[in-house]
Amino acid sequence: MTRETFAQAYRWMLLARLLEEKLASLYRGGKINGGVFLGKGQEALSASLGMALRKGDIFAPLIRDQAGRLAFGEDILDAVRTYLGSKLGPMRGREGNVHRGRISEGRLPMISHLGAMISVVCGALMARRFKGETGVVGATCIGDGGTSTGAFHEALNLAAVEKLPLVLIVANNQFAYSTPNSRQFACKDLVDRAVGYGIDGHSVDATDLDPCLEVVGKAVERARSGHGPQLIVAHLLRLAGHGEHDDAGYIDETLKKSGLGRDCLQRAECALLERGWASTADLECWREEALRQVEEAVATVQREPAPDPGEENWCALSTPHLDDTFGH
Amino acid sequence: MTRETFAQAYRWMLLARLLEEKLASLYRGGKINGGVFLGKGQEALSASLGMALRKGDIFAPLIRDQAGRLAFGEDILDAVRTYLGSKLGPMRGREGNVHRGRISEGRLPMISHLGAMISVVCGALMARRFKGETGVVGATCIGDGGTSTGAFHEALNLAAVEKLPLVLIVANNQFAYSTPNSRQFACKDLVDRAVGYGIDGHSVDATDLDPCLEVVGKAVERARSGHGPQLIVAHLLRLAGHGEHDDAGYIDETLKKSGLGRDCLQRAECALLERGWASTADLECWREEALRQVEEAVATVQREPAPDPGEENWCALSTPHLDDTFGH
Amino acid sequence: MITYLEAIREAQAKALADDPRVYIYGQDVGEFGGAFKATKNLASEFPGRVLDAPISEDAMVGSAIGAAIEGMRPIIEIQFADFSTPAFNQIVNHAATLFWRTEVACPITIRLPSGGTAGSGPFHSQSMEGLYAHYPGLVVMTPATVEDAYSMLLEAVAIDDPVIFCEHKYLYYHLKADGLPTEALPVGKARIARQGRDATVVTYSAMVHECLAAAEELVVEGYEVEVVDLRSIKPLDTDTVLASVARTGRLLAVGEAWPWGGVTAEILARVASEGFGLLDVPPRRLNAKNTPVPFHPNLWGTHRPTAQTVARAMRELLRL
Amino acid sequence: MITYLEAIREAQAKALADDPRVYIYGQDVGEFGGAFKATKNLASEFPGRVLDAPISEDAMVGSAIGAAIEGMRPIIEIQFADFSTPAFNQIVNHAATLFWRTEVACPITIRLPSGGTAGSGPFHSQSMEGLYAHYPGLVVMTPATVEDAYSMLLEAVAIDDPVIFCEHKYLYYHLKADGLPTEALPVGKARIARQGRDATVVTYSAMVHECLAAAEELVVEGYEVEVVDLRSIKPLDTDTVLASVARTGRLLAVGEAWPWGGVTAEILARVASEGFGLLDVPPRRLNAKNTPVPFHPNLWGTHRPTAQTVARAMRELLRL
Ligand SMILES: Cc1ncc(C[n+]2csc(CCOP(=O)(O)OP(=O)(O)O)c2C)c(N)n1
Ligand SMILES: Cc1ncc(C[n+]2csc(CCOP(=O)(O)OP(=O)(O)O)c2C)c(N)n1
Ligand SMILES: [Mg+2]
Ligand SMILES: [Mg+2]
Repeated sequence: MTRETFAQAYRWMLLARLLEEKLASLYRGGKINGGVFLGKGQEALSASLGMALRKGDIFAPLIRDQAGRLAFGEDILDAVRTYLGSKLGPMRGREGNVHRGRISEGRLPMISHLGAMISVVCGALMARRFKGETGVVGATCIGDGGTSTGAFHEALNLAAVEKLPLVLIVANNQFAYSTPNSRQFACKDLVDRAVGYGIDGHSVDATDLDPCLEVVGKAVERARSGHGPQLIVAHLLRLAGHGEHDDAGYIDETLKKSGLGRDCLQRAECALLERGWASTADLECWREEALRQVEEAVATVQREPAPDPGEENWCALSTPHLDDTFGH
Repeated sequence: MTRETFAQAYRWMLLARLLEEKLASLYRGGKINGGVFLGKGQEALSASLGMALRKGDIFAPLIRDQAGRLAFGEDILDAVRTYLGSKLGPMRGREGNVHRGRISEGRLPMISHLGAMISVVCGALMARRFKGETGVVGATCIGDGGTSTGAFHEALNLAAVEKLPLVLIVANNQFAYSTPNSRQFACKDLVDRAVGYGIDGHSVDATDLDPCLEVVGKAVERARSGHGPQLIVAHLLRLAGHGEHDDAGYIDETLKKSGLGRDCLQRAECALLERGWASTADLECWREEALRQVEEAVATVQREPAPDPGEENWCALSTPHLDDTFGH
Repeated sequence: MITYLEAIREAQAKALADDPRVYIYGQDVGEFGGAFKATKNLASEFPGRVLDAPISEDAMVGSAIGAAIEGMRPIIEIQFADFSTPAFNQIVNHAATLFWRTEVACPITIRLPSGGTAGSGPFHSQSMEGLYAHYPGLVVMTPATVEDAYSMLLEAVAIDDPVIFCEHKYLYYHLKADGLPTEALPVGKARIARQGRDATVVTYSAMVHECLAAAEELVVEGYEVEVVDLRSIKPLDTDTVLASVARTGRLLAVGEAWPWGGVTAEILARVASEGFGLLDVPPRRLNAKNTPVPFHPNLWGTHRPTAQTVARAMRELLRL
Repeated sequence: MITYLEAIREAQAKALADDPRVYIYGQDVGEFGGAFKATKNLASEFPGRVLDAPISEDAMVGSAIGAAIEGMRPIIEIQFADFSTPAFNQIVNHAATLFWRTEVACPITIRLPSGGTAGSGPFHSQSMEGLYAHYPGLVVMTPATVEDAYSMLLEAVAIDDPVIFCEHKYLYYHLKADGLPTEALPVGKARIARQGRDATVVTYSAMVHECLAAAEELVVEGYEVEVVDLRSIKPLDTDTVLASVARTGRLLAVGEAWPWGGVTAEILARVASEGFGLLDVPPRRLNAKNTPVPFHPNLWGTHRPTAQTVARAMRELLRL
């Protein structure tokens, strides 16, 4: 682990955390339509993935991947604009919150249906293979709950059959909304699924940035070098509600106080100081820099126009002359 | 293994084989509408399951389960009537071939969509639990191809979470229609999936009746005694086409000549003779008895009326007054 | 005062209390009480009968079919109607065909929190009733009032056939009534939500309220518009629709779903073929726009029909 | 002579030959050539571009979307239209919304072997075109002739949007033509399959042939019935339908799908609202019966509209 990598990861984590705290406060202030979904506690995992990917790779983030999105190149403005519904955002007000991406930059925008992005990443990787491209990786994330979908199974099996360079991270944050692991699956550890697909499986303590960087980095490398799909199961706790409307009262205090409940950001901060990789002044400065970015982005977006229904092109086809416009 | 059990299983296998041979010949003679799907080579496995189940259990057979159906109490007439489209059959001409059952007797009629029956059996078992019934088992079968469906995954996981007394047999007959295992999954053995669901897994050589009776019997017993879902993966070869329209030209000769290609019925016959559990005269007599049953059933059904569209009740609801009959 | 959402909760509480065969299965419906709190406290009031499901809509509905076969009366909560797509196969090919194939009924109720609300976007806003109504073997309910939410859900559980219960999320908190009804129209009967002589508007679910508001708007212009609330779209009460059109001579069908096909097409087709002579002017319809449901409230408010656009359509119809 | 099925094979061969971005993915489509042989020899003619898929319709369509995003033009063969239900979510929520959400087109073609044949039963006979047409963002083709099977499939692959290609299994072997067409009507244009002055029958896919046969039957009775073949049901060529009704004053819409909603409802709704004055008598429709599709040929032949029942409906319409 180099200082550079660790510090860089920390800074993405920090930026994600501060951005999300700001979004949460805007939500509480009634400035955001729809839900707000935080990746609090999942930043180390997500940032590690974003950093392990390269330009030209494919990434389909899920709801708790703000850190990974940033590390893989998402402009903070994309996030703020999508949440605030700016017409200038990548989704132009048509979609909100976490349902954003820029396909041209390799970030696929999720649909809400859990599990659905995995096979799409598989297909993108098949396309790269058809085109003769090698050394590319496609990554996507899902929660413990999402592993129960048929879509998860079909896609992972397809990836295994095609031996695609897919990295699938399962963030087992102990809950799917309010539903605990005990009502979601019955195996000891979700990583036990890997053998059933004939693919590599990796476990990681995602409250700790070191193993995240290492395990995720290694898995991405293995996928890139032709070892087929990589399943990473990360253990952690969601340190927020399912969304900001949810107080997560169903999460037990003992669980919060357990090893799973440790905050990866705080731990990384301590590590930076302990290892002498950063001083408190550095930390303070990074925080201010991140805060400034967040505040600037929000200030910018708040002055931007909302989408105008009168200007909206009410057409779902890219071939307008094939649109069935009867009665419009 | 007792003589009685083995011989009884053999006789169900034999009856199934002869019945299906007759159906195939009727098909070739143009007497059957739609497809004919044989369980040739899978009789040992299927009969073992049918015999391990008790009255009061639930069984959702799939396409290659003629032997198990008979062993679990299906009247041979049900099969012939459904194939020939008799109005007097359990499906009254509305459904054909393998899409039959009698729910009141615990045999659920399959829909065609692979994987769909598993969760239905789960629900039936949940109902038994709600009603306080214990000691019941629910069983269903699927092929190697069917394991790739999302439905398979969702249902098996649900069964595991609810710790239901489900027995799921995967008959890996090496092909899904023309598609070989290599294009269907990438794990070494489908039984490797069990650990990922946190359930018991069993392997069995299904060309051999002895281990079938033993492994299936044990799994059913374990399910019955509260050990949760049991996954049995059986290894064998389909000794027929996908359906009788298919010459299975894609099955390699070497595979046919391998251990997987052995005919379980012949092997059981040899074992009966070797062990002195039956004489050639016994075998001849059983065969004639089975043939007689088949011929009688076919002769009976051939005299039965086809469904009359004029008498048909064109209503899909059990509550006729709620039927939307506009324009009828 | 009781809300539409509370009425749904009360109906489930009553169904659980009255009939031991009833149980509820869905994501987060247990202790948590459901994403919308439609099962609040039911898990503790009815221990063991309100169960959290894994995120497996296909298996949830499949299991309900199996339980129904064994005599239970499951209520399945799909967290949003949009998430019924993974369960589509079990609903349309299994539940809907079971009785026809086997003579064994399939008394399951599938609750679909349906329709748009501001900021929900394309995957938490859909109106799928027309898709389910296309299939033989399903009953499709679309209650527009607190009273109907309550009494129709009770009926849904009582009916021996699979019922797709489309409850509208927009009405959950907005809509209030003084209390729960003790009697109700039978399923299959539409309701005249507002009497009028000049035109008939046929609609259902949340759009009933947009249409009523539009009708009020037109009063000052001298028009009395009759509003028919279908209540269930399958069976669809063609007689009540035709009788209303017979009185008014004019028809507008309004729905929140997409314009191709669906409820409004079915209404116009029925009236055109069976009530052609009753129509003084061409019938019309008003649907959502032909795109996914947009996230931003500005766009959403234009995508769906509203009192304003309904009133405009009514005016056009009345001036023909 | 070339059959409808061979035309589909030829179109795929041409698409593969002309465009390196095209590939085919589906169960048994490789060496085996597909359950219906629609991809016969293509795997060996185009090595590595015709791939067997696992029994995973959801993932098959999902993967096609991903490949399309990356510039490929996948053709997905679903073994029977009925088995598109597990892929329903990826089709209607992902493929259909992609362009609208992202401005990136989704050029995938999903081939659905559709419709009934004798002895196929409820799960190998369905006509799902109306369901897909309900969703914004999809093009739905329903070719009725050998020529259209060929040219429309080529167009489907060329179009930048997702196309649901409903090819009718009943026509696979029955229908033959002298050769492949070199030109064709553009997608979105209906075809007058038979000219007539007395009534208009609007239909599509296999029902075109039942309607043509019925029209012939009526000639001896002195009637000339015009038959409009929609070719694609979305977009639906309302202009051609209205122009025909303008000439005949009478409308019958015929479809093989179920009676609630679907294509025939949409046709009647459009003509009633936009062509009301053109109609001399109430428009009518004829659909399959409101039950699952039965297995037995006797029942199946009564469940679907046939030349005979179409002729009866025409007579009723003509005598009004
Ligand atoms: C198919 C489907 N069903 C239901 C939902 C509703 N839903 C959204 S998030 C969520 C919980 C997800 O839990 P998990 O996968 O563990 O991810 P986490 O929120 O914990 O990160 C549910 C049920 C959905 N999005 N998709
Ligand atoms: C969801 C779904 N997709 C496709 C089919 C079409 N189909 C019927 S049988 C079959 C092959 C099944 O193979 P397998 O599961 O191995 O069973 P086997 O026939 O070998 O016993 C296919 C693809 C189907 N029935 N259901
Ligand atoms: Mg989780
Ligand atoms: Mg097989």
